[in-house]
Amino acid sequence: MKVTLLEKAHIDRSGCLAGGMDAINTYIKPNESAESLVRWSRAQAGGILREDLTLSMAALLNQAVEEWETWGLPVKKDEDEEYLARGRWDITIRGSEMKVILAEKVREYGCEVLNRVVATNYLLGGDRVTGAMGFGVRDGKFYVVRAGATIIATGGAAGLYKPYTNDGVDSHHQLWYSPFNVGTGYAVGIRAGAEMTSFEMRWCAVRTKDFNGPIDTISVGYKTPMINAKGEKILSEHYAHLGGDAAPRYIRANAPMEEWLAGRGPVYVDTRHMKPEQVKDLKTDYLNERPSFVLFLAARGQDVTEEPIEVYGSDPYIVGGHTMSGYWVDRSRATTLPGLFACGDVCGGVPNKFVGGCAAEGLLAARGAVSYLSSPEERDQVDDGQIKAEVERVFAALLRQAREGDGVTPREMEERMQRLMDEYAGGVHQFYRMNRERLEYAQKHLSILKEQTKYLIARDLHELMEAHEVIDRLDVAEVLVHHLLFRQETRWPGWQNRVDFPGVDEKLDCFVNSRRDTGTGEVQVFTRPYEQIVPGDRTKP
Amino acid sequence: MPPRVNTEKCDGCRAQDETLCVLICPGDLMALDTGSGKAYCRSERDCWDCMSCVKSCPHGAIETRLPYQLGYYPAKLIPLVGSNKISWTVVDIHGKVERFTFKTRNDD
Amino acid sequence: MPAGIGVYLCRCDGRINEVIDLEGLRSKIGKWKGVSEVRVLTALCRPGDLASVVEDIQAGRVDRLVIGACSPAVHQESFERLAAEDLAPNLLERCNLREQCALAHPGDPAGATTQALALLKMGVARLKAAPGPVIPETTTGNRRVLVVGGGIAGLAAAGNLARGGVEVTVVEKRAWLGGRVAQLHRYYPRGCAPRCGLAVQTERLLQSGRVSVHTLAEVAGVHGTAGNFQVNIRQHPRFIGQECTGCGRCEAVCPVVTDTSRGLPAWRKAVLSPAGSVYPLAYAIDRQACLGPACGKCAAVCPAGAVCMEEDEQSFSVNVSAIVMATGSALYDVAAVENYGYGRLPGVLTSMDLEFLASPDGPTGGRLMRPADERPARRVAFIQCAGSRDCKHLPYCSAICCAVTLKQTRYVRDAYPDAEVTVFYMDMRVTGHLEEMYRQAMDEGTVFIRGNPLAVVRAADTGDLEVVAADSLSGRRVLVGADLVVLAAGLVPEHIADSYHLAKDGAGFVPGHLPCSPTEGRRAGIFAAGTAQGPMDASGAVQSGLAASAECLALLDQGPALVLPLLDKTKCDGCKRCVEECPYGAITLDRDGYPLPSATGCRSCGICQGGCPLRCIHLPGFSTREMAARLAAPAVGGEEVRVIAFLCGNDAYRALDGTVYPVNVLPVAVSCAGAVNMGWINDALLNGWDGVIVAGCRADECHYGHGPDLADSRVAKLQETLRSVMVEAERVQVLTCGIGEGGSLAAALENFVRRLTEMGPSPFKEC
Amino acid sequence: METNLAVDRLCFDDLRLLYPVITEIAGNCNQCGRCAAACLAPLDGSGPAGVLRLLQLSLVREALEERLLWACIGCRRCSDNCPKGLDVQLVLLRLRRLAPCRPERWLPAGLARWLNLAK
Repeated sequence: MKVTLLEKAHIDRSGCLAGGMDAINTYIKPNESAESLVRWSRAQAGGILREDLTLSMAALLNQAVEEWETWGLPVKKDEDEEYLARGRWDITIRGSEMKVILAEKVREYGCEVLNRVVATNYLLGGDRVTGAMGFGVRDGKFYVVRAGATIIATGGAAGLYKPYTNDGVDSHHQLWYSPFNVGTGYAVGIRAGAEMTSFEMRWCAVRTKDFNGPIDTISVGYKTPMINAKGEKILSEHYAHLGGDAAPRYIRANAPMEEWLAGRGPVYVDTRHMKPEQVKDLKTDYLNERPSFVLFLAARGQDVTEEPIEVYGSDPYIVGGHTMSGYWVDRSRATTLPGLFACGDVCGGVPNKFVGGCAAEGLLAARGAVSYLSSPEERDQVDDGQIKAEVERVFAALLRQAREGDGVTPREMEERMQRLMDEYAGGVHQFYRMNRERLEYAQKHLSILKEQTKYLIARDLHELMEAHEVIDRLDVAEVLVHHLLFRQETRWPGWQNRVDFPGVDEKLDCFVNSRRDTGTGEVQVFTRPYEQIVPGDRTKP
Repeated sequence: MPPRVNTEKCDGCRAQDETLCVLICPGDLMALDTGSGKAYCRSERDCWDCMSCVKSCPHGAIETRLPYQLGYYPAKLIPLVGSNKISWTVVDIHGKVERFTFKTRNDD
Repeated sequence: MPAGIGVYLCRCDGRINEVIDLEGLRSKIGKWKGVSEVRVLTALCRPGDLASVVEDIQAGRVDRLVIGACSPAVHQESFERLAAEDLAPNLLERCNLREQCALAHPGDPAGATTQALALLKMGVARLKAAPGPVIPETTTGNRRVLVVGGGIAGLAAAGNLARGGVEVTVVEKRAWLGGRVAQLHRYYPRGCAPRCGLAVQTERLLQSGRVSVHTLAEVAGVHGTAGNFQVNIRQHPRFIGQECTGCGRCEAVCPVVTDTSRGLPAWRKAVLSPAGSVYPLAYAIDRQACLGPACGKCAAVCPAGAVCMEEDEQSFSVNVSAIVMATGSALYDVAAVENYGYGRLPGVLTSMDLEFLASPDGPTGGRLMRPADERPARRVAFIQCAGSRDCKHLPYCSAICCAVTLKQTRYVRDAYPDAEVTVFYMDMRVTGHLEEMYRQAMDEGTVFIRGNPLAVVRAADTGDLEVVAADSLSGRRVLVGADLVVLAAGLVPEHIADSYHLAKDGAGFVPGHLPCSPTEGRRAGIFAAGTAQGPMDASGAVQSGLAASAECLALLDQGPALVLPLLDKTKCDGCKRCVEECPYGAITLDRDGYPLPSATGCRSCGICQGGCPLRCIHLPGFSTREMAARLAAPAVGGEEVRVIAFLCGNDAYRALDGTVYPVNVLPVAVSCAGAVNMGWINDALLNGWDGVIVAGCRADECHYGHGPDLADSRVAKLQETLRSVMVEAERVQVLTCGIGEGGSLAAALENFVRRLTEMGPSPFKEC
Repeated sequence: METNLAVDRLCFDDLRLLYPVITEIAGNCNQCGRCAAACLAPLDGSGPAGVLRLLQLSLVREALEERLLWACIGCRRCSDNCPKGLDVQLVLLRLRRLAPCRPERWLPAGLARWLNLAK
């Protein structure tokens, strides 16, 4: 079987693992089970997730990691050679070379890798996905890849909202999530009319202030409580009723905001009790995941045993590996478009899958795709019309630069979109808060921006890529705002906070899905019921 | 500002069409100046500080600097990359030196 | 019990075990994982002991071999051959327990034993990490060779190759074979006419039936590597076909007379005669001079109807395994030495002009006369070093001019026994048996004046030529009148296109790597011969032609090639750096963009391995895993200073044999200093080694051109990085060492260790 | 006179101190003799090459007594024709400076003392 991999960057270091990874946060230890994982994850997600998908993923979680270890990925062990536990579901790895190790296998298994090729749309035969189209950032060629089955795994969407560090020339991309993951996977699905789920369940997280680095490393790994300016342990003192330190992630995400609003900011994770060797381990963990955080501490001249690490909310992301925004799929990870399978951050319904879960889903999607190939299907011809149209769409910005020499640069449009979303669709500067009127304002201006994309100009292939990044983000943002408008309640305070509907509405105890009409281009939003498989109180772990 | 290329040490990977940093950067931000035959960052504002270029450079010619508005001068974080180990040396703004060496790969 | 690593320790009749506790080592090594056999034998190189090793291999007890005995510089015929026949070269590890342990530390048995243990550990670890057997590739090239240039050197090479059963293509840019020599009246030492010598060479060529000769042809382009060169050849028209019988009527009727030399009256016709040369015996037409079809006299008289003015240039290409560059040389244009008036004063000739003048085929039918008034030329003055050894012209000595002049004085004497012959010289440089010619000339009364003349002038009254000089021996000024003044002009190489990527000297010759490989132009498969290498006489040219042909034969018949670099495709990103770095241009890219070393082109220098930023191309035994294992093997923690020394196997490693050097140093032999990958050094440092030495040949002695320079520049950058991470840069050093300088190398290591002891343990140790 | 004696005492190495340029040129001459042929000074003898030869042999005094020093008309033909591109004439001019009997007049005081030329 021939497998072709389209990669926007280079598979050795692309995406959010570019810097590495320090932990697998979904490893099922002997005393745990798929069911207990569902219960925990369900509670973390406020009681809503696809239990069927979570269970099928759980079955493969450990297999992936254990295989990676045989490929050379170092996993921390305890004295009796067991994986060293870090949190309930977490084990520590030395993953600074993680993607490099995986990439070597990809090449070893003879997969055809097309690095530096940006996928821009699916190739469609009727309603079936029969491959993908894109352009080369290096060679400027237009690529048409025909495939019997297609798997989408491009990761989530960063850069929809303005990060709070975006006030200096060099810190525009101080994000937690990779700024190069722009939600292309969602966008191509939206444009092809795939059904999407739970975009309103945004991922906002407590991150180290300014650097926007991950803190589970600290809080999970080293039991460091979140405290406010008054020195109070926020979660245990203000959120005991919601589980205290074990409170769901959206509560934890919301907490710092509440503290600031209540005048008790800034907020810290208290590292002052840590022992020197713990600090060394902590920094080693960071060096495996986001090395530059260690540089950040050095640049602040900060000794964390004397000065706690300040934390704050990140800008919101759409990332199905943490929350559950993404394609609506079945157990085989088949999307609503025949021939298309989704896994990882683009695949919806399974929150808290993280790296391990994404890998497990990769296996599932691959199996789904293979079985789809074997099932007899008529292979209809691709009409060259769509290819011609796509070529025009893809290179439009270059042509405009050449012909008109004037227009809107991708950067200008990106900044407009990011400020719009930040201020009117509940960005970090608005403490994640939003209401109907502001969302409608955002909607109005997003449609103007989408109209304006025809004025985009690109002076080179890199800018052409940037142009498509903003185009894709606009498509994601549009659907996102529809979802946010639709859920007239506040189910996940940190993630989706409707000040005009502060409470939970039991009628909305379901999935909010959407589909963009490929004809009219208008987004229909609807609901799908919840199916509980694992018994028990869905809000309790 | 993030990736700083030391043009003394950079040899543009012998000015081949694609240097290793150009090849690896997840944001397609590194480029080769065909005039000088040296690598440079085309848009420092867009760097994620993932340090892939720093690790990939065979001559250690690239250094990551945080934007000044986030962190002060002259902190340094410099790797020495081995085949299955890596060592990071970090120097903070007070000149305090810390070194971290760990495995990046099991030698099977 | 499954096959494993066999470790064989040699007592060397006591020389080793009187210092090193081999039994102690044996018991330790016996416990190591992966080791299936440990034996201590009395003299491994003796048939008996050697047989027991083979026995273990054949019995399947041993599939990898560690020989702890003498230096790998000796007894290759025993161990390397054994490995090649019964295992594979990459599965043998020789630990140098004799020269570099026992003999090096006679006073320190404990130290020597520890060092021996460490060396064996590294060897075993390397073999554990080694892949399966790597069988050297055999040559795949065809048995065809291209000889560029049909001069006497090219003919010698071509003839020898043809007799060696090789298909030879000879490309000659002039209309006939024979080159410069064919234009000579006579050549020394015998003083015979070159035609017979050329005839002999050409005979050998044509009789073999394996040679295709293309005159009036030149090379348009060369692609590929040794073993598989694609050569495009441009064939210029001759305008006279094979039918030509050489009757010469065409030349007789040709109305055009062209001058071929500024020193002689014009005498050549537009129809060029094959006179002097031996093949092909056919005329050719010089279209620049020819009046074209409009005239057509030649066509009219040709009985064979061979004249055809409508031929066009053609081109074709040949596929060959090797190329002999015998492109020859030209005379320096002495008109540039204005004082001597060449081209300005009639009667001032070059030595080449004199050959024409003396030759029966020349302008005067061989009569030596003054071009101006055709009076006999009885007074002839020779000026040596006309433009040679002169910073404004040719800085070098052309080596042959002295002998040529001595030869030419005979021409004058033969014509006029009473001739007055004067030779102005700086130094007479006639070596070996040629001295005889010098003595003879003096006997015959030739006057030798030591003094480089200032100028040649025309006497105001008589209008005769006069040479203005001073005899530096007597201090007398001299003014010598002459009918002919012959300028001994030096040789300059014919231009060799840079597209050949040959290593040329300042003058543009391809001197080769002297003395080891004189015909090598640093591009595998292309060998220089004759005056393309540098000034030399006919005898020398024939010798170098034969040498070049021998190199070709060796290349075609080499059977198993030297070990080729291996490629890890899962790591390689096709950055092409190895292609850039390879000194022999032996690496090309395959269809998928991966480097592809040519079996015949590669010299196994490992410079690609040294340069690879991803450490994915390497010689067998030097993969990243093997080297990492080697470096991780010995315990290097603690206070004890430990140094790893990568030593060039050509010089430094052999030089260290038998010298007394610190036990803290563990030598590893590498193919060349340029083959040391900086990644290894990083690995060494990260594994806690306190210091790293890279030792190579002295620059310009490197067998692979510029290995030490590469090591220098690479290490300089690494040192810079070390400084930036607050580690003493001196912990990594490059040393140079000739084969005879083991003592100073040992001393340098001594200092290095002392310096490191002062520095204290490596900062990477504590982590 | 002691100053003459002093000049007698000068050897090639002293010259190297006084006029490195002289010893440089003398050291590089390979005695081809073209300068002699070029020389317009109304003298026989081996011309500038002869003077250089004396210097090569460290016969400084003899060199200083060469008539050519004063016969040289400064035509520079020796320098212009030297195949090794040496400025031969410069040697003659410099030697002229050394020749007079009272070198302490033009020698740097310290150097004169070092060569114990001065009283």
